Amino acid sequence: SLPGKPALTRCRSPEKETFTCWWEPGSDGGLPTTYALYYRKENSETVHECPDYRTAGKNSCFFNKNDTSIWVNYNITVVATNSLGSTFSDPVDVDVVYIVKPNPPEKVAVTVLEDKGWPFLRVSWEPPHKADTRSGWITLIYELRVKLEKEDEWEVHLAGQQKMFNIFSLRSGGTYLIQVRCKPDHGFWSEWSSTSYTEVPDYFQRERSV
Amino acid sequence: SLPGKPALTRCRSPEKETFTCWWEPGSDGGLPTTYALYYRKENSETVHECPDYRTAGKNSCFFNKNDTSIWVNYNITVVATNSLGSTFSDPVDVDVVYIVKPNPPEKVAVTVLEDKGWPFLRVSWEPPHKADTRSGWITLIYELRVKLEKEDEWEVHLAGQQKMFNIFSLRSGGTYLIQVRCKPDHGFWSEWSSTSYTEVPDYFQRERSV
Amino acid sequence: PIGDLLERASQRSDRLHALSTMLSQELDSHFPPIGRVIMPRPAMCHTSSLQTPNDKEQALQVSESDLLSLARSLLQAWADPLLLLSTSANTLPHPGQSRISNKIQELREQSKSLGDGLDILSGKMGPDARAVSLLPYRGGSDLGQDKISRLINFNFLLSCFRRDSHKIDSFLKVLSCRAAKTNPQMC
Repeated sequence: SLPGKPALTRCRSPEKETFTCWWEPGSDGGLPTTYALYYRKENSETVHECPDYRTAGKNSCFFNKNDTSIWVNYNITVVATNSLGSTFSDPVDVDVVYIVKPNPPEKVAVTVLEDKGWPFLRVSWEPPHKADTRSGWITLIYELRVKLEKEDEWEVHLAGQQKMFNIFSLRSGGTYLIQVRCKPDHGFWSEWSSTSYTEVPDYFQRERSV
Repeated sequence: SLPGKPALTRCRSPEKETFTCWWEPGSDGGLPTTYALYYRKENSETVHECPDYRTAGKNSCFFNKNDTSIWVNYNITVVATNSLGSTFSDPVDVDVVYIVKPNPPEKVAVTVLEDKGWPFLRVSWEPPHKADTRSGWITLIYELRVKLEKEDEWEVHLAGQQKMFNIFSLRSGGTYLIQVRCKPDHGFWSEWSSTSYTEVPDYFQRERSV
Repeated sequence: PIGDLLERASQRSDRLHALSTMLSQELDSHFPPIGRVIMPRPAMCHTSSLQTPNDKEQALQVSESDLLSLARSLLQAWADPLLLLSTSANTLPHPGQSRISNKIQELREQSKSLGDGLDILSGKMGPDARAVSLLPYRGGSDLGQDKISRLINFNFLLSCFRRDSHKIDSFLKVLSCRAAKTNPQMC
């Protein structure tokens, strides 16, 4: 039968300079099916085909710097084709500025400090280097999560625009895992950064045994 | 002897509408010495004398709105004169757009708020009143710093263009000092604002005694 | 919405001017500050014939379409000279030559992207905004034969771009704030 209807599932840009879209194929109708992505820019009638199906892997289309414009909407459609014919996805309108999902924060550092005999963790990080926060134009907000190695539950803290955060609610000594992520004002949370580990000595036993 | 060679040491504009230059007198050669500032605008041969030696105090020249043009180089020289003759400073080229250093932010207000039982500070401020940010003539980004009264280390946070910032990383109860400064998109950081003090109750003791 | 596009445009123009400032500082770093000869300005900038406001009062009286037209005219006037700067950067007698080359390349990319945006914006802001004054660059296809004149002319051309990119940035920020009814907090 004709191929099932494909669906454009996601488009993301890491830094408003390039972007990638992914699609979900429909049923293949039992016949060899090929997929193509077509797009038209706002107030232009010219239809273009995806410039690069490979860079971002299977069922994806990558738009490099020259193909990416932050000034116009992209009207995007995916087409599934087999020997019996073609089936079109619903078209999706994409504005690159609103699909930004930055890379995770970098240089996450954790130090154990003490305040009136109590340990706390000072976590600091840097924005992803590609995000142009120098000028103060793009504002990123951050979130961090911490948990003891042997536990399952993460404790999440919103850090606003800060690039450092103190965690006081330490329950006991042990190995703590810390991750940080970020989000631009219009956009999506990044993935969590790689995990930072830190050892907190056992203050608490000593406190109670005294 | 002839007066020593004066030097134009600094020119600054607080809001890209007026500007002031200061000079350093050379040795006075043991004779009563007077100083004068002359300037010539790019592509004009007419030499003008400083319009106002008083407003900005000793060894200074103030250019009000009518005397100030931007995107035009001012070629400025200071002349020291005593009974034996005159000595000229090296000429300096100044374009007002590159010498903007705003006054500090104003009306800095700090309130202690609570998020899931933990205190945080909400700091808000206004741009320096002389800087016309509303029309877009000057665009400011802000930075704030906070520290506990008894400590030396300031914690610095970049706040971008916003005029409000939440500080989550409070260490413990006590008196916190907060200052804010600003920088135009292309210019110099202002001085820090006067210090705002705020008391944070001792949440932390209550937490541990449970 | 125009306000949105203007905000993006002024972010790009901010970046463009910041880049030109970094480039000027990179270039200056080579000239010993003590004996720094005040760089001769061999001529007037090729865009100086364009009448632009010279202070806040004048600038705030210019209409939206004229502000955009000024910004577009200045930006388009730099297409050829930026290409010249780019080709000359490869053989610039300066220790920071390769960094300068890369930054000029980024300058051209940012300039092109901003130009695309202003073209689209002018389409949405009426015929007056589409008017562009032609400011041809008549400085020839190279910056001179000997090392010193090449450095001087490179530095002069860059100082002109730095000033014009500041003008473009200022005009777009004034425009952006006028249109910022949607985001008053930013102005």
